[in-house]
Amino acid sequence: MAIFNYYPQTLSPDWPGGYWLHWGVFVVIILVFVMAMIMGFIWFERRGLGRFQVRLGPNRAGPFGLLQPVADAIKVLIKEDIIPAKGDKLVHWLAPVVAFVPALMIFAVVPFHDGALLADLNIGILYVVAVSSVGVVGIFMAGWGSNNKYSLIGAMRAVAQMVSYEIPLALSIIGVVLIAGSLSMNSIVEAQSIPFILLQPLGFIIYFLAACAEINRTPFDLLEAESEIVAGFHIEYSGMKFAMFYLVEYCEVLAISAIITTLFLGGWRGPLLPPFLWFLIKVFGVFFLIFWVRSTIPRLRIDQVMAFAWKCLLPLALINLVITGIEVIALPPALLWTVMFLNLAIVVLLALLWSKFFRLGGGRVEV
Amino acid sequence: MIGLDIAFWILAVVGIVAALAVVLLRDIFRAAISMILCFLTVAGIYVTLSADFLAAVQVLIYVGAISVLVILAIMLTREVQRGSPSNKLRIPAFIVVVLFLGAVSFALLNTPWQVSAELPVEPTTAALATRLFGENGYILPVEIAAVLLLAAILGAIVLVREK
Amino acid sequence: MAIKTEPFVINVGPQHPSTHGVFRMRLTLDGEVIVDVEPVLGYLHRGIEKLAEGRTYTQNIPFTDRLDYLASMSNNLAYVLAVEKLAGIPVPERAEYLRVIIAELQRIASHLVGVGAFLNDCGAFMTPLLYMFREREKILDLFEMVCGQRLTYNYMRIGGVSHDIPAEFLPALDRFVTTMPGFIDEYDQLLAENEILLARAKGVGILPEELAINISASGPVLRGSGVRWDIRKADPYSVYDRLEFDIPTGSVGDCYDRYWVRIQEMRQSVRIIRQAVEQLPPGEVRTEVPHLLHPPVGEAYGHIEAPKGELGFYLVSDNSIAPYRFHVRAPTLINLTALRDMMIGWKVADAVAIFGSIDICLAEVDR
Amino acid sequence: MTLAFSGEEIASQVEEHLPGSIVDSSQDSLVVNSESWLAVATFLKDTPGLDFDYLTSITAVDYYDYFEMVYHLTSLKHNHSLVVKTRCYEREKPSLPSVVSLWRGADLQEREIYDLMGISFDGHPNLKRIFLWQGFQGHPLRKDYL
Amino acid sequence: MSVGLEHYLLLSAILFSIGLYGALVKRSAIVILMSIEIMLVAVSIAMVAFSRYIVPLLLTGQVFVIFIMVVAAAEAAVGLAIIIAIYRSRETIDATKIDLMKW
Amino acid sequence: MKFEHYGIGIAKGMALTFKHLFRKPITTQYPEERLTVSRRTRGNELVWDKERCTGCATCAKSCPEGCIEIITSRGEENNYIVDKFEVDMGRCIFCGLCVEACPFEALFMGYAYERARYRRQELVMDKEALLLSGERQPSGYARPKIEAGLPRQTLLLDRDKVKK
Repeated sequence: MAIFNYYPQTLSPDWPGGYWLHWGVFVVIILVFVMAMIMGFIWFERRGLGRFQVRLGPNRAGPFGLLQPVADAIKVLIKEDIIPAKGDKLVHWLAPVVAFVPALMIFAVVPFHDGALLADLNIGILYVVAVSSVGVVGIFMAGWGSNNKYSLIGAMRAVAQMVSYEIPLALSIIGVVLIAGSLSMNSIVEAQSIPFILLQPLGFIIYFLAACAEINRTPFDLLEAESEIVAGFHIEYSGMKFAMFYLVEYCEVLAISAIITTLFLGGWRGPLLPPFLWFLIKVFGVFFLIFWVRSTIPRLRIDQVMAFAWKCLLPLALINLVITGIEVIALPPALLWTVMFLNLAIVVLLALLWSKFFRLGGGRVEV
Repeated sequence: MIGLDIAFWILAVVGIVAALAVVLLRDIFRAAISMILCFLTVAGIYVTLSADFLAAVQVLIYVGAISVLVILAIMLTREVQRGSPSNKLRIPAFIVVVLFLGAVSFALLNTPWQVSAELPVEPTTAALATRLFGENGYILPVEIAAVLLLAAILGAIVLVREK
Repeated sequence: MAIKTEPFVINVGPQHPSTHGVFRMRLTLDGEVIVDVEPVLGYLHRGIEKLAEGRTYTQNIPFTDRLDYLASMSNNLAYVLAVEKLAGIPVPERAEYLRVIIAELQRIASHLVGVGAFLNDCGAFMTPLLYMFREREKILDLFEMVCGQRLTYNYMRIGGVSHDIPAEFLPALDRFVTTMPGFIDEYDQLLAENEILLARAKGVGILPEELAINISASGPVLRGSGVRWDIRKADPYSVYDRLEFDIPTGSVGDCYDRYWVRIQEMRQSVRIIRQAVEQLPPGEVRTEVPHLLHPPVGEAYGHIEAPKGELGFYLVSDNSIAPYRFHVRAPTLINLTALRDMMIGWKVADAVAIFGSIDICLAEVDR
Repeated sequence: MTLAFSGEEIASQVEEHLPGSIVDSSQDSLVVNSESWLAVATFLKDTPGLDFDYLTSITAVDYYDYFEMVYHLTSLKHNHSLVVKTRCYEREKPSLPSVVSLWRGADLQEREIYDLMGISFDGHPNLKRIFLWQGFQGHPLRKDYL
Repeated sequence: MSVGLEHYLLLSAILFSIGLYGALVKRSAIVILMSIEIMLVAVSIAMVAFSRYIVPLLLTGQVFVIFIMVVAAAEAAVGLAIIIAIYRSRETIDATKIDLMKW
Repeated sequence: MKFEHYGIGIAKGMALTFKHLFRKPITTQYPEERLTVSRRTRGNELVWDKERCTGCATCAKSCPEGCIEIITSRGEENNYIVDKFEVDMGRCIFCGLCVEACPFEALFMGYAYERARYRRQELVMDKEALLLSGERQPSGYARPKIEAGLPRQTLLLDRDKVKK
């Protein structure tokens, strides 16, 4: 783990310069790590889904099917690369790249270990939110450049959904930031003497749901809803470009798992085991939760998704923000456990209240 | 500082080319994509200016929100088929712009700027917050900005709402 | 004031993950809202009605397997009932009971597929479908034991059934019948109370009672709209008049009601099978009929309550070995009449759910 | 048990109301004059006591000399049924009144008959081929096809 | 010559000019809006550059940029809403044809 | 989405799927594991007993698809000699009517189910290919005597032991 501790803790004022060599090495390490993790995730999800659905999942390629992602990758890469005749070729070609780069860039600020990150930006979490909001452009370019009606519907859904869910997402992060008193990811981890999921249960729920929507996971996977718009924005993609989108999907899941781990689950902190291992365990735990949800519940409709963001998550996020602000100012840090139970009680109360006031579906959609 | 210089030149050239593409491309969708590129390079420029918080906010607001809104509007109005034609004022406008640019360049190149030798504040986030909310800060404009945003949201909803 | 746009027409099908075959809907959309629906049929038209005019009455039984391949036994039953009515052939009592047992098993199997596919269309990622296929597999095992095939059974014969059941059938059936209610409870637990499913299905695609009657809907579609009409009760064939069961009916006629009716019908089918097994008499299973049947000149309409609705066979005989006219009253074709009324004003996602809730089988629609 | 009305039983009622509309009646069916078929259908659907509100099935049979349309009517209210037939002697351009206005369930079935038998239905809102493609030559279910 | 304040100001001026040209010349209202956004961004660059080179410790320019962003966001929301409203009633967003108020 | 159950519905569903995580998968890994098919299985071939066949062609008449082709010639003892007995398995729908119709129990459904071929012509079975032999086992469909000697069918009911 020496490599992770090589980097100095503070940044020079002229931070983009002076560390090119270190950056190069670290970027390669992150790339390799992300690719390996994505393969692990793909295998883990497919096997896990298989077990959820009383079947085995991939088990032929390699021991326990561990090489299945490799087989998939080879299969996908030797496919013909199709470009729609009337599509916008440049946009079609650029879209996977535009979608892929931000997903990868998020990892620059993820602390895998104490101080083990590419750049301990003092705006860390803001950087994450900002960068991940660029990904939607790639999806939109894919939908537009394909010149396909399904992909256009998928892209429209993507834009509406992602713009809406960014707001509760950011607001729920602010609660964490208020408690930690820093935007830097590493400082947030260091501030977590107890995981913030206990101090911010509502924030965690909101962040989890909004993040699921941001990365198009069930029940918010409307933009690639198979049963409705077939594959949504990447319907016309094949070969390498499709593989890029596939990677983006898992890269984003990995990123979101890592961020949830960092923000709410105490990051690399944990007893006994080495920090890096703790980080991995938590990331896999979050991912397990994500695909467990995927295996169980159906998909929402687009207007329900939007209403859920605006009518349910946004007010809850605001309430959470206000409550957290009051707690941070008014309550002394010694009362940590009191705050915890208070927050849990608030969550239960809000859940009961919202189930009374908030309803959607049931009625006819207004045209 | 050589790294910063290189970064500036790359970002400046890409930004100007992207901005030109916004104005000159016929395909509105591509123009919007170029606009996003332009905004991203501006975020990079902010980074070279030691304004990291602003850079992140620039990406978040301009790329994540405004550009996406613009693209959505492009979709909704289906203007893409018509392209992005110019009106009759092309040549007069060009002359005006060149004159304007010449005047401004002349002015700014011939002004003796009192460049401070101090290194900029970094990180800026806390300092910005102090400037905005601290004493002698801009708390009133912040409040007004909130009201402005509220008004804008309401206005947009009222304008777009279907009867 | 709506945005004046050129109509946005998308083709759902004939190759689409959720059209249950090769159905095609031309959806005219305004944004995501459906303005017009035009079903386009005929991609699977094989001219079975014409083919049957050239084959003997017995040879037509395998053809009926290919109508609704998810409920082949019911098709067999309806056809042989019509022929028996036409030629006046008595059926041994044991055969009648076997027919009822098999037909009810078939109803469970068909509803399992129907409900599973509907939930899949709602976006539940394969899990309910696979759980239901597991139970369907057990039924197919039983069918294989009885008649040697898993999909195209060709089991019913004019004047009985082709074989008596083997000795190990009844114990296996008993095991199935005792475990099945538990599995139905599991389906209920999985999704019946799921908020997302309720939001997606409740109040969606309402088919009012009067309209349901007027468009001649039948089966769960009709009963989901609250009409208590089941041919097993209204015009009992075989030995249904000796068995006790209830007709579950919906109240509103939305997708959820149709889903619920199917789940309840499975429970009732289990009940019917239990009683039929208790009452099963010994004896012959087949009346000897001539190899080449010459029914008297005349016509007969035999109908049963197939899993998907009223399946009728209208046969005209001219005293030759082949039917003069062989008409299938396909329930799902007629249920499709309501498609337009149910879909207009809903969103693309609802179109898929509504379509799934009708539970059609294209092989039967197109014939 | 669904009570299957015999044709004769209903024939007298219909004849009383719409004289001259019945061509023939037998134990199991009732044959109606094609001109007055729509009126008879309306009568069958709307008369209290008959209330044939459910059109089970429509079929056409090609008897070379004429096409016979067979309508299976059911009343869900009273649980009784009736078979009504009407004939069309024209072979080149056979045409009958559509019952879609009474029972919308006839919609797809009449389109099917139009497609496969070539009988056109007056008053059908959307009469075009349903299974076969536009421009298909001939009507496969006719006995003289192939 | 190392990059200094003038470079940033020049960049700002060029971007502003491009935006101005677009705003003057283009017919599509959306492209005009996009050009205006570019002009706003150009001004922001100037603000940040001034802040960086003249008062590095005060950050006044950056505070101003934040307000510019607020205004830009509000402007984009309302502007696009107006464009869509116009499109609904007139089925065009060609600025030369939206001339009902012209004498 | 009305939270009428406060999310309990979702929680119940998740609990159920979680429970399935510990159930035994029902998958059969086909080429390695094979299930015994039904004794009455109508496998995708026909088996023909040359000795018993009299060449009456009842099977050909009863076939709805007309895929059995029989050509016979008059033999010395006024019997039929089967010159050609050919079944196009590509057209056969495995309804079993021919087996049921055979008055001399000379035709059987096959017990095998792995007769996939790359070309349609290879599916046509002639006299030699149809012959009853050691590795071409007949199934018990419509032949109760054979049925009794065949192994018991594996049922998913037996494999899936989860009780409720």
